[in-house]
Amino acid sequence: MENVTCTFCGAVCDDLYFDGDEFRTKDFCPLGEAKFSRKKRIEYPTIDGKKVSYEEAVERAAEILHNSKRPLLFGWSSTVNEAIRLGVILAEKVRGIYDQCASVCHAPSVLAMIEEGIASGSLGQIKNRTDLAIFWGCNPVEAHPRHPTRYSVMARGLLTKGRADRKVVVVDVRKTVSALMASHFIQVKPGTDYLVFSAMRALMEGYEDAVPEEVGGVRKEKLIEFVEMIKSAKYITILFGLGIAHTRGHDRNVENVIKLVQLINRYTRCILQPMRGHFNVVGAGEVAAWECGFEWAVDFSRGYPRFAPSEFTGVEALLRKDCDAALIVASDPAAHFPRAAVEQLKRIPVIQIDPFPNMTTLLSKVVIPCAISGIEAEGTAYRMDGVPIRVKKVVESEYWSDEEILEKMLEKVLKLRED
Amino acid sequence: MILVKNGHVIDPVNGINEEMDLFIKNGRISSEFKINEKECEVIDAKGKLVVAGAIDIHAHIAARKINSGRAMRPEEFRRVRQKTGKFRAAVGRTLLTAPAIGYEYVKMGYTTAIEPATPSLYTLHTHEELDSIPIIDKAALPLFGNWHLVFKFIAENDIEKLASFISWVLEKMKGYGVKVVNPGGVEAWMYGSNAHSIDDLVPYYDVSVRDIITGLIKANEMLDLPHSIHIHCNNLGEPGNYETTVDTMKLANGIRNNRRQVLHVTHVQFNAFSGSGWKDMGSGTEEIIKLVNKSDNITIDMGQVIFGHATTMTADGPFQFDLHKLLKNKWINLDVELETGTGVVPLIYRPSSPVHSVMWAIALELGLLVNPDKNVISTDYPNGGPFDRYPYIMTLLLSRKYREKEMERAHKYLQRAANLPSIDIERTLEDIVKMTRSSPARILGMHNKGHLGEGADADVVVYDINPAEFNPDKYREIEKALSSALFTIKGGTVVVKNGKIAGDIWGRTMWVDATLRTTAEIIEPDLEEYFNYYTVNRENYGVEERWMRRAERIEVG
Amino acid sequence: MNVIIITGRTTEQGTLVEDKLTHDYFKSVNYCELNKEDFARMGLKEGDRVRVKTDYGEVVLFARKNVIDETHIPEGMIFIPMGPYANQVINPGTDGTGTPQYKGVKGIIEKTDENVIGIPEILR
Amino acid sequence: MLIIKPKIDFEVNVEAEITPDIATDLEYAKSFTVYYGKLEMSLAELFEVEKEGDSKVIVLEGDFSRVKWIGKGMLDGEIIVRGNAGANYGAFMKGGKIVIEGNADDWIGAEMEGGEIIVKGDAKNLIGCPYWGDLEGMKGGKIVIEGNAGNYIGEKMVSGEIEVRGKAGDFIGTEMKGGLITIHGDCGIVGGDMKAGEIRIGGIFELVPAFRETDDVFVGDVNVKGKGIVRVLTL
Repeated sequence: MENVTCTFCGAVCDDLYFDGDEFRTKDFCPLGEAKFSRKKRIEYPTIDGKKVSYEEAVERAAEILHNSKRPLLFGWSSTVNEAIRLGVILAEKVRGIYDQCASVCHAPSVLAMIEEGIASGSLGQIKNRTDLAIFWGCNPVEAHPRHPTRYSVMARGLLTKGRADRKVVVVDVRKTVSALMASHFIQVKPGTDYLVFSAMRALMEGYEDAVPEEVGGVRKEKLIEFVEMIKSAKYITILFGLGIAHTRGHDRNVENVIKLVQLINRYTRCILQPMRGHFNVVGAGEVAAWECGFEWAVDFSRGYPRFAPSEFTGVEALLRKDCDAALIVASDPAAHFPRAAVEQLKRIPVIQIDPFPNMTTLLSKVVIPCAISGIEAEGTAYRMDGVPIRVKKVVESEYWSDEEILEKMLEKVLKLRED
Repeated sequence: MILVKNGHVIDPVNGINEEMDLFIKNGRISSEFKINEKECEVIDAKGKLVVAGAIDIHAHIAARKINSGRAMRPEEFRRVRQKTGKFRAAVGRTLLTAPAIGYEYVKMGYTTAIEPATPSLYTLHTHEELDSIPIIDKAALPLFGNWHLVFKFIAENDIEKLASFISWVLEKMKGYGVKVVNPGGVEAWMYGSNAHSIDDLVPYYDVSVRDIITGLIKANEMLDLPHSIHIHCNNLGEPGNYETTVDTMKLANGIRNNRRQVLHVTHVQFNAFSGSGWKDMGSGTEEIIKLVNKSDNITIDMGQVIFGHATTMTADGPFQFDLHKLLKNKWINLDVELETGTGVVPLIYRPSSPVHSVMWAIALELGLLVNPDKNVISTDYPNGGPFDRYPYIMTLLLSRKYREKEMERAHKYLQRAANLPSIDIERTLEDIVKMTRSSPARILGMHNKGHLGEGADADVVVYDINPAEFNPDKYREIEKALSSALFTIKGGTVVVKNGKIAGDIWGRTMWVDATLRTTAEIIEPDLEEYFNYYTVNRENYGVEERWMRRAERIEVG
Repeated sequence: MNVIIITGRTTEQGTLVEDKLTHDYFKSVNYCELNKEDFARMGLKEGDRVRVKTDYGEVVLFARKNVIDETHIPEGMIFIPMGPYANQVINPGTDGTGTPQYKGVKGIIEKTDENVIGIPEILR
Repeated sequence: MLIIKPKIDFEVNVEAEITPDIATDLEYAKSFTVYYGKLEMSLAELFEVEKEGDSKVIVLEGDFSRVKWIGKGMLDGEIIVRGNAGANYGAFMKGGKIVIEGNADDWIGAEMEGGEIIVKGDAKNLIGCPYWGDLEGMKGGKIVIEGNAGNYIGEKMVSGEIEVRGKAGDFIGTEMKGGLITIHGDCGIVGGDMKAGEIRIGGIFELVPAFRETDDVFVGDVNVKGKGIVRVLTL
């Protein structure tokens, strides 16, 4: 099948070939190839490790959610919008918490956007117009392998025709493999990004006297050169990753780079693009925003949505022992949350919906296997720039899709509410 | 089956302004007169106003823009309108969640709303949001005014290709009509610039703003779509911009359509400023009003400003950047590859501000002086303010006393910079019905809406207003009655009772299929070339009907 | 030795996230990468283990020398692929942002003879 | 005076938006609505509530680290927490006094307008800060942390005073518009986008690289044409 969409990373490539009968792939990156390979599956639904029917598992899950005081409904970044929407409604109806993988990923970037907005653009703006691409605290070669060829570094566009028309700068705390494709590499000390952005803003406005000789391990002359390079470019894209959002300063780092971009736009054009991880982590935020006003860390305990990342993200709710049950969909917090949060996850009843056994499976009370979104089930996903892409069903499957499972679970919960 | 008995029906399309019964069957207005009351839900509307469901012709209710606004503004969602229960929780101050949008519309008797600006690249998202808005019918207008392929066809002066492209996009995106925002100006923004007059040229292409507008009007008329092109003029929000608006309107000269206008100019208030700067900014409505009233091919909507919180959001990228610089507020920008742009900036309209007060007055001047058959009430939600304040606007138009009271609140500067203080006109209930029902329906080409004749959609509203005893001085009562319908019936289902949600159904999303009128082959090579520069594969581009909740295809052939 | 800990994605870890309960995944996330000089200074050789300790926990990992010449990890920094091992030592505190500090955590690294535990054991 | 003690170990956190206003009426206090997850309960269902005398004082005994929103918007009177406190204590407070004898959680005195908060132990993050989306932080009153404090202190602060006797974390006085912050010990990044007001620091700190040094103080942040003052405390 031609024009298959890949559901691994936020680049959501849609120009791939996949033969569903023989599991043959063409043009995929290593990550996508692994995604589209045969793997060990969760074979059937279980409760306490015992095989049960889908109906029984869904019923028990609904009871657990209905009977808990504040269930946490977490995950969502690797499923489709149709399932996410049901998840938000389910969280509302059981008066629990809706939180999604962004809270261990780019949520600080969204917090920054609450403070300053964001000047951004679709990926085609990098391909067609960008003559200076700056990768800051991100490593696309390992995390989004086709991003450089499809959209950013080598992409052939209308006004910038390819690599020769573009300058590429990588800024990071270590020289990553992505730095090898750059024309310039700037190494900053860990945890100093905020300071470097402030210094660049001051230099851009001509306040050289206020900037010390070295900031974040970078010499002032080098920063001045960098600022001049930016000012003389026509259309700049700054792509940033968790190197900014997961280090000291979190959202404030991102806020400061947003302010830098606002300033650059007074001289030339510039956009900022977070390198989002999972294929539909953007959808997990966008769907929640239109359904309840907030993208993540939403508590419905009072019958209406409230937003508090310091209390209601998956990690905070667990660290604070503020949830007494959890539904985990398309995610593996037992592997990706800090140890202290996993400790609490072990104490409460956990329901898992996932195609594959993972660390969360090992501590789940109810395990419900599902069809793989974008391979065995179709639906809509949002690329890292928010562009909606319909992901496809390319392999037949007996498994229920996330959407079907959640629809049934919601029905059960509504029935329990009436009793 | 529902029987609405003895209500005072106002239906300008069918010339009705009198007491009569309405019979609803199979989701439509029926003219059967053998009715067995026992089989019907009977609503006694004696002494109450009965009208068709209202239509919002221009409200940013879905799409990436409003959703980015939501993500940026958690402070907007602390107002709880409805807790979760039988129906969904609904929250929001001026930005609302999708459930809240549907509920709030029907509470005040609106049953249809149009999302007026969807970038085609993001339109699948728009439809997903529209599909999450309960009860009301809706449609979306894709953006065309800054699209490279549009520039190309206009540069080649090939209106046939342009028409083919429009019908191709509408079919692909399940769009309803052609939206144009700051034509040429948003493309110029990609180079850090803007378009300031209709003679400005688009960078990289040898076409002017004038060429884009006239080309799109001609293509739209070649297709004879239900709706005309729908334009947000250049220079929005700039003192002196009324001249650009007048220039734009004149581009419709000599182009006619028997059924409707050929140019709908939207949220005109924002484009009707006089003056040379903020110091001498004033109302520039006079010439616009004259021109609209004497033309039979131009319509407008008001773009009323409501004092209080608002969130500006348009496809007009350069305007939003200027506003960000002016207000120093947070700013979202989204450049959409070779197609359009977007910006979002929060704003508070203050009665203590001379400029905001004049803006408030400008829209009312339009509402009072433009022929109601050519004018529609709007706030350009959420740019001018929340749509749930439409009853406030209607009441201001109905009641001079209310206007005077509100003018006392506004800045004195309004007295000399606007014409409003000297306008004594009070709109009638029938005028208001036109400006909210029959006019938007005709302008949009929705023939089953905006009236209560046989076969019309059974979107019926009962208000606690007795037209026989109508007194415009009792404006508080009027505003309250218009805010909270006694009954709203949508497609034959009672969805509001006594101002509270009583039923939850899903409305339709209408789209226009004009592909029978065009040949797609003539633009085939252009599309092939264009998709080299897009980042979505051509085969994966577009929205299929089966992905939508309730699509309604309207074929023009 | 005092170090700054950086965690992050690698291609190998990425290809195995849906194969979590396999030996291959275990191998893709149970090591830390050191600067060449630091590696030598600590007298490490391939296959050796190190204990990484922070204020938040400790974990035993295989030590790897930063081998690709054109890339480098600066002295005093270690890199651990994101995953259950890294999560034993990163800072769970979110500073009110809701997101833990996965990068730039201060720690101590020392050579050890202890074994690297398996994935199921880590959950105990 | 009311004395309130938890009856049980809570399974999830409790939200109790109580103020000293309830201290003078025992029946009203007992029936005051609190939130235990999704359950709406009365104060007396979850806590032992006793009354001694008629003073407008609430004493919280036992572990309150999982009870949030105490003293939200309080106008007067006093709340004494004999142990650790949960999040959001004294948010939107306008007057009166809160004394926390143990440690405090996040959001102490968020958007506070008046009154006084004293934390005898340590406090966590976001002290006197604005909630997400709001444009102004602390507008008046005083917060004293006798121990150490976490990150984000006095962001977008307009007026009032915050004093930390121990160490503090990063982002002190970011986007500050007025008021005074004093940190006696070491802290991290200071003064980002500061417009006005004053920050005094006794220990080591990292000044944002957009300040100008004058005779004895730093003035900035130049990026917002700020007139904020950062002063090094000398004994």
